[in-house]
Amino acid sequence: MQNLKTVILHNREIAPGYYRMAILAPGYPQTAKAGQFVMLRVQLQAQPLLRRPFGIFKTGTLPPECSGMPPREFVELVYKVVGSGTELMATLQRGDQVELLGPLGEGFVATEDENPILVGGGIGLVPLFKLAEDLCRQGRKVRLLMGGRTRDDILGITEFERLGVETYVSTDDGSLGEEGLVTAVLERKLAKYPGAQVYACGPTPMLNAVHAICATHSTPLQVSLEALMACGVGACLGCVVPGKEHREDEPDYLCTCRQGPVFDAELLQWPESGGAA
Amino acid sequence: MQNLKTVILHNREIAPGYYRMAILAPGYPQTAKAGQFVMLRVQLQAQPLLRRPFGIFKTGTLPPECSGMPPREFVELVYKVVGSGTELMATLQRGDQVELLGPLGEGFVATEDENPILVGGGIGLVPLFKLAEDLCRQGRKVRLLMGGRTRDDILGITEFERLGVETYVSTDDGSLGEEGLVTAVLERKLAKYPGAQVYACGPTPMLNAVHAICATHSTPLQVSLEALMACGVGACLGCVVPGKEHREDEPDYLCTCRQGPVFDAELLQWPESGGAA
Amino acid sequence: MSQPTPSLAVELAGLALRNPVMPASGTFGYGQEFAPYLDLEKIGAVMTKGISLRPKAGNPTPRIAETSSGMLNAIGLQNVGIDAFIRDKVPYLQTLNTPVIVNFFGNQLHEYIEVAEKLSDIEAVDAVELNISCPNVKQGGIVFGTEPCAAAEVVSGVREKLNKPLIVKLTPNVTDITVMARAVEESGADVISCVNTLTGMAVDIEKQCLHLANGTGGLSGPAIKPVALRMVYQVVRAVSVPVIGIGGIMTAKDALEFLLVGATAVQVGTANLVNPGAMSEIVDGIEQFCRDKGIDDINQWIGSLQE
Amino acid sequence: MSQPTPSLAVELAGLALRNPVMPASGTFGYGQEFAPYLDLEKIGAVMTKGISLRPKAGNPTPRIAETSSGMLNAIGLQNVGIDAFIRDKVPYLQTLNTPVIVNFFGNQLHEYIEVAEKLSDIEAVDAVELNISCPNVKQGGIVFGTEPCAAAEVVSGVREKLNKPLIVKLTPNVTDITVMARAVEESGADVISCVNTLTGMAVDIEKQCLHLANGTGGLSGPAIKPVALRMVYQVVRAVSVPVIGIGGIMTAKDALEFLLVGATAVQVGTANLVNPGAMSEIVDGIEQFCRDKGIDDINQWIGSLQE
Ligand SMILES: Cc1cc2nc3c(=O)[nH]c(=O)nc-3n(C[C@H](O)[C@H](O)[C@H](O)COP(=O)(O)OP(=O)(O)OC[C@H]3O[C@@H](n4cnc5c(N)ncnc54)[C@H](O)[C@@H]3O)c2cc1C
Ligand SMILES: Cc1cc2nc3c(=O)[nH]c(=O)nc-3n(C[C@H](O)[C@H](O)[C@H](O)COP(=O)(O)OP(=O)(O)OC[C@H]3O[C@@H](n4cnc5c(N)ncnc54)[C@H](O)[C@@H]3O)c2cc1C
Ligand SMILES: Cc1cc2nc3c(=O)[nH]c(=O)nc-3n(C[C@H](O)[C@H](O)[C@H](O)COP(=O)(O)O)c2cc1C
Ligand SMILES: Cc1cc2nc3c(=O)[nH]c(=O)nc-3n(C[C@H](O)[C@H](O)[C@H](O)COP(=O)(O)O)c2cc1C
Ligand code: FES
Ligand code: FES
Repeated sequence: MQNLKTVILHNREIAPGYYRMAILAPGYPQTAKAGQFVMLRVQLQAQPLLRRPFGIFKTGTLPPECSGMPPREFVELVYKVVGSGTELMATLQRGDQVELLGPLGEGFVATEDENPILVGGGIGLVPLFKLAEDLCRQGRKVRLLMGGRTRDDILGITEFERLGVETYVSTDDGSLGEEGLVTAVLERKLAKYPGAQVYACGPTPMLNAVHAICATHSTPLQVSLEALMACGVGACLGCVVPGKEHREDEPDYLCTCRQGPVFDAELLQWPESGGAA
Repeated sequence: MQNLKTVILHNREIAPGYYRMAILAPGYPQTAKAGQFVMLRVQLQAQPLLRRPFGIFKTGTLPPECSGMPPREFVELVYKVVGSGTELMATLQRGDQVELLGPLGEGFVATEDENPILVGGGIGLVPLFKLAEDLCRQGRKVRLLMGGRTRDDILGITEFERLGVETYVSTDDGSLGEEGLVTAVLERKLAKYPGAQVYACGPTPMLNAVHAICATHSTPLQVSLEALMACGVGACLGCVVPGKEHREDEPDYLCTCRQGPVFDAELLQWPESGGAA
Repeated sequence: MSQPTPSLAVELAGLALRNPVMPASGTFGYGQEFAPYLDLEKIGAVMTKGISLRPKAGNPTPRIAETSSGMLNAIGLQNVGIDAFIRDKVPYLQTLNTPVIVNFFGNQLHEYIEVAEKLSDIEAVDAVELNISCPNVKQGGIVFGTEPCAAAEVVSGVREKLNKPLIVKLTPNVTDITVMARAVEESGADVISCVNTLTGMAVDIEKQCLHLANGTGGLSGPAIKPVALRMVYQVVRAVSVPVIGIGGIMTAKDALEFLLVGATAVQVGTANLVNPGAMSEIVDGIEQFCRDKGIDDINQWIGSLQE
Repeated sequence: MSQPTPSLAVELAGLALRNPVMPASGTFGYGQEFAPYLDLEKIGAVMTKGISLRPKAGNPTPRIAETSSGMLNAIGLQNVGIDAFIRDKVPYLQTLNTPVIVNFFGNQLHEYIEVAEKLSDIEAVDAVELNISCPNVKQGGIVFGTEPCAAAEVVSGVREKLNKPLIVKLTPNVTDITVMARAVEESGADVISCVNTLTGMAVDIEKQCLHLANGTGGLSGPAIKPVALRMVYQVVRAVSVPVIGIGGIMTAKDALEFLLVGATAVQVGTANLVNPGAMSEIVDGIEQFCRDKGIDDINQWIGSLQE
């Protein structure tokens, strides 16, 4: 957990509107956990004012650029251009300066389950990569259900497969994999592996659907949430989400940036019980 | 007088803290007059909000980049880095986009005088180049008195000399030319060419001194003024300067951006008469 | 797939505008200054610099300072005075096929009324905008626009002498803008425009002095948009006359935000100084937005906020 | 050429600070959150999130929106309540070798007073800051901080029960801040801090709704600096108690501006959210400035504006 003034190593478009950016980040390979995130200050001027949160996609080490120099540790992000901050990010180049705060928050907790199921939608696939890496390293048989509107939203499929992950793709328009929702595949997998640990990250409607299925099957679920964040360190309370016991007069808000972004689904309020994750 | 969305052709440091920037500017070679200026929008984002005014240094035409394309007309600026806007300008590169409003204002009026004297201090030398070009082309014998704190502030001396201008340099620290003020040289020249037309541009104390000398010698003077400007087109009245007849109850403010930046010294209030140029 | 051109026409107290975009006073000179950059017949109305009974010198310089996403101005309402305005500026304005609105002010009640009378006589003037953000000389310098009674007095005085639509422009430097809005509505405003500038200051730590010769200045530009938007939202809900939204509008998106919370029209100020073609781009942007969203009349968008 | 380290120490109503830089309430959690990024013994004081008598849920989300050079927040004063604060947060705070200031608020007079009593008993609390920018439930929701009488009543009620320096924090959403400043000074404020956030709004034209679940929010950040600076300038001249300047301070230069117009100390808010090390950089920057200018005591700079 540190604030680094650092530089970009590379930044390139990997699919229409999706970019992959590597940032020099000493210490990250040792400390960053799957599911954690960073707050990126895109430029050192006033606009945009606030940092932007991004899940950690990968960490790693590059050989030194010149002999005698130390090897270069880096963190990689994958982002989708949606507004002013990410538009600006897309223009950045190798050597440009950024400020990187992190690794932040609580990540995924790898449980003992032998047949974990990962469910990711669109940009929600990002934090699952590091989790898949960890689980594969521990010898688990990892299934990844990937969902998106169209084939362009299915990111990094070869990289996941290279880890040994079994992937199942669904797209709304059928342009890749099955036509339909990722949740249909989840139903089938849970029927086959009852009680499997599910890890999910993606848009809220997807998470709600995943939660409903897991609740029906009484299977454990960890979800990674998104929220508007200002500080990322638990100071502003901008990013809260109502906890299971939350009531107006007995508030039980959870900070997405500190107690999350990954939560055990049991700790949250879900649509059926009156709130929204 | 137009607002161009255009691009930078080159931008390089020519002396410590001084830059020279060429901007693609169709029409400028035909229309821009010596002493006129442009309002440059340094970047198309919100910061800095306001455009910055810069005197026109040169205009010209480059050969087409590829055959079949039209030749490229450009305007050149020379600027000193003093604050946020010029700092940002210094980072711009060939191909970067800017917005250029101009040519604006009233420039120098070349009079019939055969022995014109130009007086420029620091960045105030910029608008005198085009004037010197015009006067030389008309066959006048041009003397240019160049002043600055140190040798780094004496810009473009070879370019002026290539036009055939006779240059006289004074620096405060004697690091180039005479040690002392440009006004000492002016006194000598006016003794030699009584009644010569003087054209001056530079910091306010220099202009005040130049005006005092010219008034004593009853010689005509045109000065180019600086003012904080928001619009550059006479709309905001931010850039006004008190005219000769200005009084609180009978305001006679002149707009630096529209009626200037070059004024006949006679039209202005000068320190001796109670105001300040 | 060719779609009909959406209608952008709006109406302000009987005054028909071809679209809801007009300049904010003091950022557009007397109109003519912008003719080289902007088709004056493309915007909804032309708005003049504030006029007073006598010529006004305004403040000493420096008069402007840039701030984060904003600017301070302390022009001090410099203007040629109503007589020179009629003589020198009206002849050009009356050639335009666009409604002309004249902004005016005074330091005393009778000044406001005298200017209103003179403006009543000018056919080329289609409506007037009353700037009540000025110090009330008689009441020891308190600002007309921050005191409901003083404001009401000016508005009803002017209303009596005026034969045209009366727009009253509110200052944001008040505790509760709805109090002021109701006061001017009750005393005869046909339209309310808000907001004027927020009072601010800038200092120079190098010279150890205030940036503006006048000390304080009016803050405008994108920095104030959230405050302006909030006030327009409040005023729209407090009165039944139409409201013109002003404050930090730089793009079509900004203008659409003000219209969405219920403004019938918008004024563009600082943006004109940054980009003299701004209003033209804003009109085009609004039209494009309507096309994209299938809105065929801008009045469907105005006030359509889901709450 | 080695220069002595300039003294940055200032005093606020008997409270000695090692330098004039402290966090603004609500942007620094309860202090501990920032310990990984910032040496809490480098800043002048620690300031807590606003505390109330009972735990407070705050507003629904979304609670934040970014604006040009600013942000809107509608956290709604979520906090753990005074009892949990004493139990869970004070043990950490009392280990710090830096003065601790606790910000608090209520919706009714008695709530303010009860919290003040509890705070009086805590030795680790060196001073308190009273936030009067809250709706007064009893008086039908008008904001304490916009009504001189209501404000005076709260301040004198709290003053009576309190055995520590009392800082009163003013809202900028008023017509004349000097009226409020004098009212709170007369009723017992030892120090005045200003300003809190400007009320603003943001709308989303795609979703056709307000950005914040609460509708309005408080605008902070560089956008408001000119307004804050003006108000601090005015308040410094209207009262004789020390003033803490707040609003849009991101850099040492910003802090020096507030000190120059007469603030004895400054609070840094939004900047902490953008850069958790901001205050450390600001302290360093002020020290460097003093060195460069040959200022050996920051008190020479405070209020040294040339007018
Ligand atoms: C813990 C966490 C991890 C994230 N990881 C990734 C990631 O790996 N890759 C990726 O592309 N995006 C990720 N996001 C979302 C990313 O932060 C936003 O897309 C980004 O901040 C948008 O910035 P902008 O300036 O481009 O858009 P803005 O102009 O700020 O907004 C554009 C749109 O994006 C929405 N948005 C803005 N900020 C957020 C936010 N913090 N969370 C959700 N929606 C937002 C806005 O509501 C608006 O609809 C993550 C968010 C969180 C909270
Ligand atoms: C008609 C005209 C022609 C000019 N021609 C040139 C030129 O050819 N080359 C050149 O380098 N500069 C020129 N200037 C000055 C130039 O406009 C300013 O240096 C520039 O705007 C500073 O911008 P900034 O953002 O870097 O500085 P800021 O951060 O805005 O200010 C830094 C300092 O510069 C001063 N300053 C800011 N704007 C102006 C301004 N408009 N005029 C004078 N001082 C200002 C400020 O008061 C401050 O002290 C000209 C100005 C005018 C009015
Ligand atoms: C340079 C300048 C001059 C102004 N002069 C006037 C004026 O004469 N009368 C008036 O009512 N408002 C005046 N205003 C206020 C604007 O009309 C407008 O209310 C304000 O700038 C907010 O809008 P904006 O953020 O779009 O600029 C002036 C503003 C600026 C920037
Ligand atoms: C997220 C957030 C929460 C805040 N919470 C409080 C609070 O609990 N009590 C309070 O008095 N002020 C609160 N404020 C206001 C700040 O203390 C400060 O007055 C304001 O943000 C202006 O300073 P800035 O521009 O440096 O942020 C809050 C501000 C922000 C941005
Ligand atoms: S983003 Fe500030 S508390 Fe979570
Ligand atoms: S800069 Fe606006 S009138 Fe001259």
